[in-house]
Amino acid sequence: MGSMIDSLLVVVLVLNLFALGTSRIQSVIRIVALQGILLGIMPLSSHAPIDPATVGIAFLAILLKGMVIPGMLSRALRDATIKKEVEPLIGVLPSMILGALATGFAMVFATQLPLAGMQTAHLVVPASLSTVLVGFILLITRYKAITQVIGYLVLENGIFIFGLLLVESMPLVVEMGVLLDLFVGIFVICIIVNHINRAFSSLDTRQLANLKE
Amino acid sequence: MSPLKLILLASALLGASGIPALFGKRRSPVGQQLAVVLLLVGSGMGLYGVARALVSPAPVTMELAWLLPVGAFSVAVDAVSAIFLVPVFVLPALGAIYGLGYWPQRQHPGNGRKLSFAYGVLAGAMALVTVARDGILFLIAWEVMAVAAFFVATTEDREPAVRRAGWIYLVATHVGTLCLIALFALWQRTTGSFAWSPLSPAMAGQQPGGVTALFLLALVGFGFKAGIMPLHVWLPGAHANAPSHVSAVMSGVMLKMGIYGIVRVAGWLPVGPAWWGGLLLGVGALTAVLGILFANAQRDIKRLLAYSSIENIGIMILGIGLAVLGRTVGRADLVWLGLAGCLLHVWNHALFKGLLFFAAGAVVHETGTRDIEQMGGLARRMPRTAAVFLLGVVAISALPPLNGFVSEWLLYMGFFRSLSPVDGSIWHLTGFGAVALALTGALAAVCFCKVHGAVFLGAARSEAASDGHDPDFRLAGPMAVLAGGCVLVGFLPICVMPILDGAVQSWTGAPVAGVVAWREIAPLGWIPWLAAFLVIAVAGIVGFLIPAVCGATPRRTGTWDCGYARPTARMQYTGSSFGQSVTEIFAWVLWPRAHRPRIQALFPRVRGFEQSVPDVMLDRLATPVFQFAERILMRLRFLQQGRIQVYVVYFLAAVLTLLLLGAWLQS
Amino acid sequence: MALAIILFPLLMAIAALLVRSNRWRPWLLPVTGVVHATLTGVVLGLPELSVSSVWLELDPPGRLVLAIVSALFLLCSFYTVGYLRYRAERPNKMFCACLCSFLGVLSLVTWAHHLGLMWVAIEATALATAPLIYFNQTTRSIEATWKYLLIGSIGIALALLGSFFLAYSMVIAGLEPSLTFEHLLQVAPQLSKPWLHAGFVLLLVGYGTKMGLAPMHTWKPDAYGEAPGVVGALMAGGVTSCAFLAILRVYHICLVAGEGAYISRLLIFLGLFSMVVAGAFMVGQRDFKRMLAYSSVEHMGILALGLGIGGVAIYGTLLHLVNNAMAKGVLFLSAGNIHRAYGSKTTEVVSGAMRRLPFSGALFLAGFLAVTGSPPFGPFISEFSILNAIFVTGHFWVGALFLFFLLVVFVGMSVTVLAVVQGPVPAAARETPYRDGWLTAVPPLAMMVVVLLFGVYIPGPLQTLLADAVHFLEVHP
Amino acid sequence: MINTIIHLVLLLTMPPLLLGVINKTKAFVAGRQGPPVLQVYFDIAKLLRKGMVISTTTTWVFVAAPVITLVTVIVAGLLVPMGPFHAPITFAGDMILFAYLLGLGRFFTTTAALDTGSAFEGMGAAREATFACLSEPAIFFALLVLACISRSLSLDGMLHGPLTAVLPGVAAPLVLIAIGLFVVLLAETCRIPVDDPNTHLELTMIHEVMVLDHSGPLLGVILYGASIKLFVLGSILLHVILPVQAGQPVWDWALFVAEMLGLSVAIGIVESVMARLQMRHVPYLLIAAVLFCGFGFILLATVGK
Repeated sequence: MGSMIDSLLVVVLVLNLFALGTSRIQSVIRIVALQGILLGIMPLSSHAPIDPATVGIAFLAILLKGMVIPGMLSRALRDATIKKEVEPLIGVLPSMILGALATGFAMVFATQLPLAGMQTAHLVVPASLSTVLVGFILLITRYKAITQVIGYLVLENGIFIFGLLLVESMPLVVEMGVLLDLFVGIFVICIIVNHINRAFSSLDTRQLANLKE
Repeated sequence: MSPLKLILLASALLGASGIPALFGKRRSPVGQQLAVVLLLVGSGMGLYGVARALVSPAPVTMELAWLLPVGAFSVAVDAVSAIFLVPVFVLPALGAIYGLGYWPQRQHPGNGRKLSFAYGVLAGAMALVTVARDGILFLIAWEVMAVAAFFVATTEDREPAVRRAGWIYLVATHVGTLCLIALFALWQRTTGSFAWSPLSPAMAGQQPGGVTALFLLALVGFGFKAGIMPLHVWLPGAHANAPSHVSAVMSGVMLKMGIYGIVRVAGWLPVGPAWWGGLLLGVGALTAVLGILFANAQRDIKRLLAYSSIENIGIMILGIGLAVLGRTVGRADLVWLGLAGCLLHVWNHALFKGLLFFAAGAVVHETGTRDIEQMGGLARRMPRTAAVFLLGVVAISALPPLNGFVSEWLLYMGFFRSLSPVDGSIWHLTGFGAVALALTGALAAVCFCKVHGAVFLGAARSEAASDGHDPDFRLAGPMAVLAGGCVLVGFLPICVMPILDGAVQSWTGAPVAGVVAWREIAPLGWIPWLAAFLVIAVAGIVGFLIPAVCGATPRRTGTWDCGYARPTARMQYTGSSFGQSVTEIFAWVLWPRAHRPRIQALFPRVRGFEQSVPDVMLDRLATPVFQFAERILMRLRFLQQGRIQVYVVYFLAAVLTLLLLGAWLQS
Repeated sequence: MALAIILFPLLMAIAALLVRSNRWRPWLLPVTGVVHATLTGVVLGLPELSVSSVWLELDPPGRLVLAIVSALFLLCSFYTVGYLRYRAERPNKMFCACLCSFLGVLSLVTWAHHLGLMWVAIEATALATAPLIYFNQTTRSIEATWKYLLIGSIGIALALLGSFFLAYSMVIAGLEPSLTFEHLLQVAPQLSKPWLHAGFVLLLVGYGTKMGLAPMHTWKPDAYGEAPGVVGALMAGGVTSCAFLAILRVYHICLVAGEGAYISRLLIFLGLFSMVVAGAFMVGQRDFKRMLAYSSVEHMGILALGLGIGGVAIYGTLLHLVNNAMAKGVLFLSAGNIHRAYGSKTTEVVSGAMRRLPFSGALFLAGFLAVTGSPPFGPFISEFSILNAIFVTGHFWVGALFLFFLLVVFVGMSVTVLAVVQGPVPAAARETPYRDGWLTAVPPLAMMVVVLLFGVYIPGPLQTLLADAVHFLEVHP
Repeated sequence: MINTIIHLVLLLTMPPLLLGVINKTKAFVAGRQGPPVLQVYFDIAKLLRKGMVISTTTTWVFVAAPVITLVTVIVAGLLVPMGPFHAPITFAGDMILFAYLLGLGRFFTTTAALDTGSAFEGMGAAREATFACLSEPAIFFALLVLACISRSLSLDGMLHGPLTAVLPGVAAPLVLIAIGLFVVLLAETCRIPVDDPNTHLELTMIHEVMVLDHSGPLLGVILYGASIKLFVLGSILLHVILPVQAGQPVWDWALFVAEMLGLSVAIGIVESVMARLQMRHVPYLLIAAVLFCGFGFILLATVGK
């Protein structure tokens, strides 16, 4: 089944690059939602006997990563009367190149780390690391609060991918990880973003730079 | 009650003396009077304990049950501690009496209570410092002393000048404390315990480098408090801006705690290489000469006295250097003379510097200024103050027949004796010590002739100085006591010699090689006769001979001013110009800041010439360095510049750095 | 018992949400504090109560931190009542509720005996504290909250990844997968080293973010600066201690795994780096609350350094944990009072606090002396024993740097603090309503007394707590 | 005993004669007849009989100072041996007392000058005190050299050191300190080229200007004290430059008196052939003296080891 996961992971990596490459926030949100759904499928495809814990994880992941949070993001986007472009710190192409480089780095780094014997899918570690890095790139190179949240979600997705390695052994931990995403996600998005929007009548984090030395 | 218990109780009384005042009314004098009473009782008790400790043969030790977090509450008093305890129990008490008249609560409702509280704490902490025998206890007492001194020195914290001086003091003393913290941490590493007691050569043998580190750390750490020359930056400002009785206590007693530390470490470390003594001698000579040079260039009377304290510290360091050197080459007589001279000078300086600060305070109190160029002619309005001040300046210039001469004479004897070499390597070195001492003495004479003349002699140079009168007993009493002390030690030094001898014997914990009889190396029997002869002869000639030979009573008239008809007070030679000629010769170390207007045109406007001598270390080195450092650090502010994106970059950087660092350190 | 200690505050939080009166609601906090403190006392008195389940167990380090948190909260709760009186115009429902739940989750951190559960608890503290920082609801406080949440979440995410790495290092070694600490400690030697190293780095960065180690400290000055003083006190004393506890546990695992050298170097490096960064930003710092934040960064650095030195330094480090919590409490509470009285927190406006507020001003000054490690206060003892350990273990250069950074910090801090407490009082500050009252002056005073006490005498119970913790952390084969 | 009495008699009576001899020498060189050799005695006697005029600004210090100066120089004179004979008072460390007694006298002279509040006297006092700062190190270097040579700790023993030199190679150091001490002598006793005792422009004076306001007996005392100072310093110098003895006490005394008169003739000649230095150049002269004595000491310290 490892080949199945690997192929899914390839899609995920491609989605990362798309996320970096798209300039409309709405479409970025869609991409992340799709990524979330894919992630949700993986645990089911990872190994033969399907136990309730795994199903739970998959269900939660698809629900949150694929629907709830993207939905809320779009709502926030609708409420916020802002330009719908991403406004990156650096252009679209450079950030894609950065993403590619990050992926390459992840591949190299992953080879340094030993893998478990029964490991069938070989892309998991590099994919998760590169997704994490792409999340960082989004966080660093985007100005809008919403896009930063998206970046954070991508980061979480990367971690979730790594969680696949542990699904069999300790599903509970993975569940908790997902669960916490829910908290933070909802909290950050609903409350703070709206407050920022109200207070600054914008979601541009460049206005959130008054506290400094 | 054992002497040690007495001393501890006394220190507790001193420390607590100011507490009642805290709860007093803003303007009620009761609290302050109560503080004075407590201080007097405590000091009396303490002095009694010290006397008992001095007569008791063995050093008294005590370990309290109460355990500190690390280390133990162990205290002891030996002759060395006793020597340093005496000023602690004398000067603060006198200063408190003086304070009744000088800083009455009624006139200073704002800060009087704070002052008398911190003043008491300062006194108590100093008493504890001298008896502490555990590293931690010592550090605690030390820092309490330092912080209390900060509070008394910044009594008038409304003035920016006072705040600045206070800050400089706080930073300087903290640097010193950090050095001491390092010292005791290393001490524990070397000895395996925090016991603050002689370091056995066996233990020290393991790390010879460690012992040198201990010595240098002690020199720097204690040197900051004592104010040895490159580290003195805090001293003039703090002394000048504090109330006068506080200045007296700080200069007369607190600086000596630094000397105490150096004496202790020098005695308790194993015998060191010769360069230790050489270093001490060099530092001492530098401190003494530069100190008095700067003093001579001041026009603020209290700054002047502060710089002269630096000079006297230098003289004490010279003594310690001689003793350390003597110990290295196994010359008991050098050890004796150097250490005895140093310790006696500790007492003497407490006596005459306290006296001078008290008198200066009385003058400042009357004239309302610290600038000696505003004074003049006060001797006729404040005759008694002028007389004791003159006595003080003669004593501090080390002129016979007063006490300053005795201690310096001991040091001279040491330097001259070191010329008859057992081991030829040390003798020319020490000879220069004698010359430095001579130069210092001559310069001190200039400096104090200047200050006494400018303040008390001639005619009043300003309105402020044209009235005023001798202070009442609260100010005069303490001065009289100290003056009496100067005369007593000066006329009958024999009395104090046995005490000094005991201190020298107990210096290293083990007797120095070849015990010496002080009567042979320091014959002082002639001093009383000489002093008596001088006094009687002068009194006789002035009192009888001159009136006898010239029948007519002298005519009084104006000063002969070389034919100029109407001399005014402004034409007098000012103190600054008196010191100027020395300042010019030594301009290459003093770097005076002069503002000389160029006089041009046929009828030039009125122009002023100004010259000031800023502290080289503080104003030309420390301050610029600090400002530079601050500018550099301000440049770094952009790291925290508000952009959350940048902060996220820091995360990546941190993770990568740590991974790479880990990998690198692994390989 | 554990459930009681953890759940009671949460219940009180719900109660706080239900109570109507803005005036009386704050009194729930002292109640919570007192009950929690009593329960804590019972637990500490009767250790057998402390084992309650596989996931929840109170080991000696946990006990220590629980004691710190409980005591700190108790004192702060009374202060909060006094503080909220001056902020009557603000609805404090959310504030009180979050404070209570904050206590609950902190207690959970100390009890959590499972890597994942501990992670959850620490994540929860972030959620509980965000509204507290946001209390003033100004644009500045929004910004602070936003930065706190985002940076904190990233840190937490990395910590999660680190935990996964750690877990995976078990999987690779083919061990029975369970993340409870004693299991980890048992199997530690077999763990796969590369994953362990990577995991440790990630956990260090992640929990270091909560703790406020440079360079992950960037949220701290903003959050501490904009939050009310009492929140600053609770975070600088409580959250940081819990984050340190987390790092301590990971450190313990690595120690047992025989990787002590690896991590101690990283810890020493991070510690010194935090100290120098803190010192650099304290120099010329005009905002005294931000200055306190940097001072907190410095002390986190000292803790990391002490942990890195290890061995004999552990005692001093744990003691410093206690002292730092108390001293920071004094500083933040008195700084809050000064802020109230002057309506500003920069030295351009504030001066003469000793005259305007004799109590708070004096406490602020004393707290400054204490926190900079001057004898005879507690931090001196802990820092001194750390330094002593540094010398004993022969890291002379580390010791020299340590002392030098302490000096830089002292110089920087002294300028600001003296400017605040000394000098004349501006006329504007005389009219402000704030006066030192029992509720606002006594809690910091009590903390000051504790700090002073720990400098000259360490009570038996604390001594045993420390000794147990040190013993617990000693490597057992 | 008898020597002590002679010592005292010489110390108290002979000094004014030296001034007379100096003046006579200068007159002779200048081709004048000059005042009688005993003129200074007459002056002192006359001054003692006169009345006093005292400035209203002064205090008791003004009156006491000259007397203190006189007493100190006399006591100092008792510590200095004359010729091969022993000083009346001698003990270990008296050389320091000697130096500081002169210092005490100087201190009170300058203080008295400041007491009058006159600009000129203040100026003179400043100069006197400043130059003393430079001559003091020179004196101590010389004392150190003598102490090394003689292995003695009393002035008496030190000054007899050159007679019974124990160390090899002491000649060069002795010459150096002899030069240095001669300069110090000129400076301390305010002779040309440092100061001109009978100049008439107050601005250029040192010693004379300090005592402008003293009159009658006080002035006499000052004059007398100054001459004794010259005598005492001179006898020290003689030990360094002419360490010879005749053997017979009588001849020794005669020799000493002769040497002393010869010294004053030498001073007189120096005064006649040299012009006085600019005031701001005087310090250089004294620093040169310090360097001479210092080199002497270093030479001895390094070579004599």
